[in-house]
Amino acid sequence: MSDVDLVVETVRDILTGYEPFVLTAERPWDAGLWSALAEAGLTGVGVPEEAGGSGGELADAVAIVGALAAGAAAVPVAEQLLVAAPAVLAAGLDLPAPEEPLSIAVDGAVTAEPRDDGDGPGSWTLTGTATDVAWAGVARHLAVLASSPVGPVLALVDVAGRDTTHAANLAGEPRGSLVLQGVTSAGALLTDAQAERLRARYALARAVQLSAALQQVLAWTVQYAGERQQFGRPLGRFQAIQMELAEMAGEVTAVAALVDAAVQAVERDESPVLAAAAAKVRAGAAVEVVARLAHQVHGAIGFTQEHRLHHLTRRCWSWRDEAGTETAWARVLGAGLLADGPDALWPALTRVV
Amino acid sequence: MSDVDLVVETVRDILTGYEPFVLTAERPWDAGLWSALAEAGLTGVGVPEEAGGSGGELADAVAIVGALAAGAAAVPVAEQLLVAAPAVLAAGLDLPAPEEPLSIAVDGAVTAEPRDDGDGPGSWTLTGTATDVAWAGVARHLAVLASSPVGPVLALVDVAGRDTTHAANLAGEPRGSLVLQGVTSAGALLTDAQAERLRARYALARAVQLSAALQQVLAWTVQYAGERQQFGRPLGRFQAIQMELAEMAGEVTAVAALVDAAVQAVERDESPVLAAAAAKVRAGAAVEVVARLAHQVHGAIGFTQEHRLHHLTRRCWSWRDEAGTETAWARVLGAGLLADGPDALWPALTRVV
Amino acid sequence: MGSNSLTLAPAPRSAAAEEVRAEVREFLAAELAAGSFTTHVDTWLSGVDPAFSRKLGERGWLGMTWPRQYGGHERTAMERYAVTEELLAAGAPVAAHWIADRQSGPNLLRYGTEAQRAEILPRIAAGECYFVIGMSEPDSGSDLASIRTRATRNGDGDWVVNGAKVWTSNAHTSHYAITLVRTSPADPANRHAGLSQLLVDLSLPGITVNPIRILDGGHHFNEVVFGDVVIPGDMLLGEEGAGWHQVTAELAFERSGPERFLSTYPLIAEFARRASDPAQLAALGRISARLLALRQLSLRIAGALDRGELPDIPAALVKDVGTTFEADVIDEVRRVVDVPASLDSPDALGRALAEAQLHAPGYTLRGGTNEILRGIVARGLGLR
Amino acid sequence: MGSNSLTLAPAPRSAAAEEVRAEVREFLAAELAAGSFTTHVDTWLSGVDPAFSRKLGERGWLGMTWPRQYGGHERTAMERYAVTEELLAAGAPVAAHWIADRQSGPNLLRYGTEAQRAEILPRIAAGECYFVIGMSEPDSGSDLASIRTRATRNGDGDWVVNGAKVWTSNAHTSHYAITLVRTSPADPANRHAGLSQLLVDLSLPGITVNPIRILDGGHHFNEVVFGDVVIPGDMLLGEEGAGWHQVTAELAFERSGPERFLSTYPLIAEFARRASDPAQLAALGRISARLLALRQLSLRIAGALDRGELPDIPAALVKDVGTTFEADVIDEVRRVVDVPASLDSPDALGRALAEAQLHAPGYTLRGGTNEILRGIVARGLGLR
Repeated sequence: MSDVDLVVETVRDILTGYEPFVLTAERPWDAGLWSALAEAGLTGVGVPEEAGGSGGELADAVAIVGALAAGAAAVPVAEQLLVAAPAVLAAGLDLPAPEEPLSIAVDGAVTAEPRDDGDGPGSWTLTGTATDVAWAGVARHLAVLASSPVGPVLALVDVAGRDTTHAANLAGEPRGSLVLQGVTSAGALLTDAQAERLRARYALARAVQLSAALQQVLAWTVQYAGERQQFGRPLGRFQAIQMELAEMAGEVTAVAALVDAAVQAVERDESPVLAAAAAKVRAGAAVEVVARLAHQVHGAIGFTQEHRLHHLTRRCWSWRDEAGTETAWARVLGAGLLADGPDALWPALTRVV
Repeated sequence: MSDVDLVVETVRDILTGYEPFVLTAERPWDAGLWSALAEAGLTGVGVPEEAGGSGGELADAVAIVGALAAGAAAVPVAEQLLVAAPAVLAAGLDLPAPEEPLSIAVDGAVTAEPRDDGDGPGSWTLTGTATDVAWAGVARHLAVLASSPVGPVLALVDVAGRDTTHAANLAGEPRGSLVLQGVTSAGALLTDAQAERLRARYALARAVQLSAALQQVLAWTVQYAGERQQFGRPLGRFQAIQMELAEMAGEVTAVAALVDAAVQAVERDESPVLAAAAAKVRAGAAVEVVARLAHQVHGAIGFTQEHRLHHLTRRCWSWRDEAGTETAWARVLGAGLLADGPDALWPALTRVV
Repeated sequence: MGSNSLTLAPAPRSAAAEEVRAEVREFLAAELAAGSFTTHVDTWLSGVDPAFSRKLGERGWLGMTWPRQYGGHERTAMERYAVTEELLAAGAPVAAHWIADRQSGPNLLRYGTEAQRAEILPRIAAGECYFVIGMSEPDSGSDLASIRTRATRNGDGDWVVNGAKVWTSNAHTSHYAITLVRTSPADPANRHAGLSQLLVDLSLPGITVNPIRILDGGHHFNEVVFGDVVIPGDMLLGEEGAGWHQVTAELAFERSGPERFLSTYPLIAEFARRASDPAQLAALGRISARLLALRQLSLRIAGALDRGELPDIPAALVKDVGTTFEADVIDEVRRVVDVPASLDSPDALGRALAEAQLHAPGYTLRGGTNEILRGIVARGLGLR
Repeated sequence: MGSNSLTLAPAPRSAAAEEVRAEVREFLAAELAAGSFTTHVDTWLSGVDPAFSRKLGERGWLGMTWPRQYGGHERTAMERYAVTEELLAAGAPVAAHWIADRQSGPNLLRYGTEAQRAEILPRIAAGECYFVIGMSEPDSGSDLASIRTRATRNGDGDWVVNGAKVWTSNAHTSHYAITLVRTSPADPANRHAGLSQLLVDLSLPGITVNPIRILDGGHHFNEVVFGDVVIPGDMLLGEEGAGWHQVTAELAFERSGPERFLSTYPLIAEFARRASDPAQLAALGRISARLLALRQLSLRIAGALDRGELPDIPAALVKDVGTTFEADVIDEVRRVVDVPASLDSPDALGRALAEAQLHAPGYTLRGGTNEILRGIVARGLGLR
């Protein structure tokens, strides 16, 4: 058994104690699950031990995020492990302790004014509103992508005690706004390319979650079709249902192949932008087909709050919009593939992943 | 039996003597069929007797065009009966004899200079190239939409003896260009709205053809599925095939309902622009589904030149692009529906047809 | 192609329909201005507002096609069509009375006793009496012949009902359920025999209504449990043993209305407010062309109903194509706008997308799954 | 979801593949510059050019994975993959040798006699010997077990073949047909028994090759009629009676290559030359994301082949998803450009659209219809 398999098994073992539930303003995340994951060191995977993490590779972090996504786990692990922590480390900022939830804010309008020379990690004054903040009100720390007169800035904000407006995605996951009025925080100047990579990593994190969730949705649907009887035989014996399940399988398998390849591109330290764009677009497009057919095969029961299916389909409907919509990333991908000129599409395609 | 049914029966009787064939540069149309239709007075239907026609209503002309489209008849009847003849008459120009094929040219760049006062029907000098001319080289007369310093002009050109470049659509129907260098012809000034209506009538003519052809494609496919045996039973007994045929039926039935309604809107003398736009867009969109599934159900045999299916699917693939693509008409429709403001979509929708 | 069971005559033009349409439009504008409702997606399932339903009753817009003697207004199906589509396009709260007006009332007219009609129909037409459909059961989805809820006659000639029905829309706000029950033991040789419809007063002792929340947490559906519920013998609807035939006709009747393609219309309207670049205008054009075609199909069926036909196969087709369209609208809009779907969105388009998406699984399931409907269409094509 | 028959390990990176890719790219650029070919859609069906095939043979790009003793080059499936996708992306004329290199050669390696291999494989690898697939018959489409072409042994131990095969791509320019024949009478109890494969020299007396023109008039397909054709006894391929098993494996083998999603790539390339507004760039992005996913799937299968696996179910899935994509490209492009499809178009995009459209019906039919493939995928999911 590889390290990755071991990590996944650990996550699944923990998950057996934490069933997904309907998120509300009062109970917007699974604090108990987070504690269990943190205790097991899983919220520091991929972060070097010298930085306070648990060590391990990107592949381990991706596997954890996938297993949690398939389990509809209401914890900010994707944001912390795949986006915020690597970005904070890369920017040379001090990473908070892994047991304190760290999320990411890239939307809205936040400006940063340097309080010192503004060169390298330093101190900044943040003003503005960060919107669509994943796990706003839940995360203790926020890596905020802000703009400054000298370029993009990644600032690390301790949000304890700060008010956030309550807003949620279709699955109830917190996506509120945070108003910053002259807040002093540590931060570091990024190049435009680094900022773009940060956004790409965020998109890729959502693609990883989508891929895992869609695989789980397919597995549940196949299982249901094998069990549910209609007209005296299992649904899965009807050719019409078989065609639908095969179509779902085609989507899910294609997404997995591309998302895995995009992750490997990041592991090879290549620029993640086009790979992440492609993964996000492909995974988002699959939601349209997979969620629709999953509900269609499940029938009315899958449309109820008691049934598990909505925990994943609602997340998928939102994740495809978050960290940049498919359409936005499709434009990035289309334009990026033509960067070497209108005749150079094919060489660009064979380089993306 | 209504007049319309009678007319359709007459066309079908004639068609039994004229099987569709593969069109080539050498044999670009069915001259024999045209003569038979002309002899029966069918090329003058919808044109008042005092204008040299056979009388009859728009509905009769539409029925003839539909029956000929379903029969993959290679004759310029749609252009003559539904577009060019009504436009020539409305412009107050002298209509050629109905037995001389008359087509329409709306694309390319042709300019008209008045040779007299330019007010009302008169004489014009035409210069430029008309492109994508339906039945170029076959039609004896061409109604050319040209631009002049004072507005759009509809000119009637006798093209006998004039060279046309050979080009064909996907079904081999002639779609060449005609170069006009200082050609004198009768013509009449149109308003911009009249020119727009002319284009809309052309689009509607193609929609009428598409609707009839798609209905025929469905009928052939249902028939084939009922006859062709695979794995010991007719194809039509397989649920996967049934789902595909039902999807085809949904498309075909929707197209027919909208195209019929658009024709009725024209009969009521309403502006045809949005109705025609909607009909053309809907019919064109259906081609994607219906032609694809028809070929899928027919299997390899339907992909051969010996089989009848391609006579219609190739026409459908081209007709949807001609007289304005779906995308172009979709923009016209979308913008036109918002003409009364962004909040007035619903009232606009209930007015279109 | 010759005529087949799928083709219908074009819908007649109706000046009366346009007249009532104008009245409804004016009414809705006033109600919106007064804030008596706000526009939402899928309000014929989720917009329960008895006060609003009573207002419609007062105006004569419920039971429109029924005989005057039962509180109806003897208007045409085309006029009723205009009223219903205006209400749906406005996203008005019509769920309370929807089933009663569309389906249960006509069912009573066809199969009810004189007493049942006289008692109930005027109350439906007044917007005061609401119905639910008691067909599906936990283990019987599309396969209605497998239902298990049983009714047996007791010594008084009354029915004693035991079992449970699910997906009863708004049973918690309704008065009656027309309930499909097994009145004779199942016969393997004839799966469709032995079923009957009962007119069940939901306030009777022994009836429990349990909420079934849908995935966005909304409470529209219920489970209705029958524990030795005694139903008066004269509450049989139609013939004993003819239940299968009756529900089949009823389902056909309910499948062709504008609610089968306008459930997400408020999303389209919101998108239209935003459409400006060429790609958005083209998307609006494509969506509109599909909607216009569906509308013509649906109008044709209304016309056929006025002629006394029961166009069950075209109705199945409309529901298949129409409900697919309702969900496709979401995807078409998403392709050309960058607005994330969220119920909390500051952007009305984001909220409409969210509502439409969260209700989407229902469109192609309720009233017969699209796979079942395509089977019916295939039969209409002569394939089965 | 645990691992199932659909998941495969990620494709390994291959430096050797990137090296040969660069060589092929350079070669193709030179050939294009020299005008030795022009780019077209679907050239692995329609681009027959023996001179071009011989050039590929000279460079060692045919029979790449085969043993050197048979003229092969003992390179990996990943390297072969790079070569084939570069050829397809360029729309190069590869139809002459395509079947022989992809399918017939590997088939001979697995089932052929030593004499058959020694005689034929080096000629395939040289780009000089071309094959067709003799499976389908006029009355046997997807149902191969129902074929009727018969082979009976004569007194000399030779086979006498009678019957006809259809859809044999480029039989008029090919040398051999691996032909599925019935060698024992049909057994209703075992429909798959009694079939065998014969290696048939197409120049033998009694063989007639009749053209079957496809809808654009192109001559790629043929009917091959066998009238008392005497085939030497040693031309049996593999085991007598094992034909069903052998063709099933062969079909699995042919389903996963890049020709299952790149047939319309030249259209994408032409569209990319035009893409400029945001909607067009987004469409290019969407198309590219689908292509990239398919490419990864296909690469995974190439990797599995290098590991000696026979991933028949993922291969069916790739062909289903990939060939659907090939046709979808047309629709995606049409949504955002206003260029009519015509072979006579002055616009290269119009011509590419026309070629892609006229060939489109073939994509999802050849090598097993997509309905059949989805059935195989469903079986892989454990549903049948």
